[in-house]
Amino acid sequence: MIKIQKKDFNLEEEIEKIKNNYSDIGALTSFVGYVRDLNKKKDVKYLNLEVYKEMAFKELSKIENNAFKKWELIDTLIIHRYGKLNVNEKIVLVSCFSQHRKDSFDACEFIMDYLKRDAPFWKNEFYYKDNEWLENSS
Amino acid sequence: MIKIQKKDFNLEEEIEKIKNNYSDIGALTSFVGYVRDLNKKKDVKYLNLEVYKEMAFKELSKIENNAFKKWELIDTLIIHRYGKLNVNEKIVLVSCFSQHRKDSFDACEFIMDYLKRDAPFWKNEFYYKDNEWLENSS
Amino acid sequence: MRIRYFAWIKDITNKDNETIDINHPKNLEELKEYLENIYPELKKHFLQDILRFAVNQEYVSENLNLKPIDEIAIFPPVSGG
Amino acid sequence: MRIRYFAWIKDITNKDNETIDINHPKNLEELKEYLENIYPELKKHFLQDILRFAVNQEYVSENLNLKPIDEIAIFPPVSGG
Repeated sequence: MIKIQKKDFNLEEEIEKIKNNYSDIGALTSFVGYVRDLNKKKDVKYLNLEVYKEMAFKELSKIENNAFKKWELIDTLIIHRYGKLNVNEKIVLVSCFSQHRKDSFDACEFIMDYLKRDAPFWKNEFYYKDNEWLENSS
Repeated sequence: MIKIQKKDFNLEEEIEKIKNNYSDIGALTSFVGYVRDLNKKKDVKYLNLEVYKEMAFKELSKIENNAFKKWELIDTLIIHRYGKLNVNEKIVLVSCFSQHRKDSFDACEFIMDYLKRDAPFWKNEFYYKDNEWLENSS
Repeated sequence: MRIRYFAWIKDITNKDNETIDINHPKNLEELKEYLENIYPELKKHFLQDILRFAVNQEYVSENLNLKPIDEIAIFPPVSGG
Repeated sequence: MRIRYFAWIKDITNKDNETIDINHPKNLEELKEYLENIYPELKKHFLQDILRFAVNQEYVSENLNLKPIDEIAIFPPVSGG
């Protein structure tokens, strides 16, 4: 499942909604990205996160499909927020559900790596004096 | 932080309690282990999870310390349950908080690997006709 | 065809999208030339080869032929996650 | 010294702990011999070398000397997580 939304989310609720559909899940690896207070040695006030929504859905679906081809997964969940995000807020959740832990670890890291590389989101980071568009290092 | 407890836990609440102490966290990798409905090709009714509590604290602290030596971590959280656990219930949570995602992924997998190998917990798995003490494969 | 701009590309074009109706560029290279004329500042970024292009929400790296119904997006390296 | 048993070891000993007060075994090997006499079924598991031993909540694999105040634990391979 892929969700692209402005609002915050509750980890327990989002994960339980998926987990409730299966009784053969033994392992879940989840990654959460947060807005940090300091970046490029400057105090961060907030982020403005821009998205190309139609393409983000397509691109994240492709990445999910590739993960399903490479590992034994039962389900996946990706939530990516956009809009104004303050320091300490969640930006992204990637959850990979599987029977055994190695599949969930590897798939979660794979999805995060490709999301960072290809998913069309842009962070405009606002400091106290100026702002800057960020680029993920590859 | 290490918690060894009978009762269930809420992922959002447990993670927020740690996250609230820091504003420099950018990345969190979490692993959750669940009781599966099927193991050794038999329908599982429930687990009885036994622990050597005093040693489990010591052993998990050692594993955490080793993770802190190997990676740039801000904090870690390990919750392991014991007692009677039904199918679909959470067994364990390992959360690794860091600035950058690679540290949290690697540390989380490391802690899970060593927890599985050395932490003194034993699963007594109850099926419909019999029961069996499990052993983690190394 | 519809062109969409994201992140700091919008600061150069002063808009987040526009429609090119007639005499449309036949392929991506022609589109780049067309846009360089309207937005001279884009030229150096095209030359540096740092921007990314998507046609109908799929990345393209070759000189794809374009149809009038296509949606073309131009944007800098991404920074999600 | 106090001996603690976990998982299916308890089914062999019929208890989860016991205290050996006098003439205590001087080291781990002596303790094993002592316990084999009381619980003959333990012998094959000791021989197969599958059990794990902890002294004062630390794993030991060598023939450590034991003190009367030590807590020794004997258990099968773990299965947490």
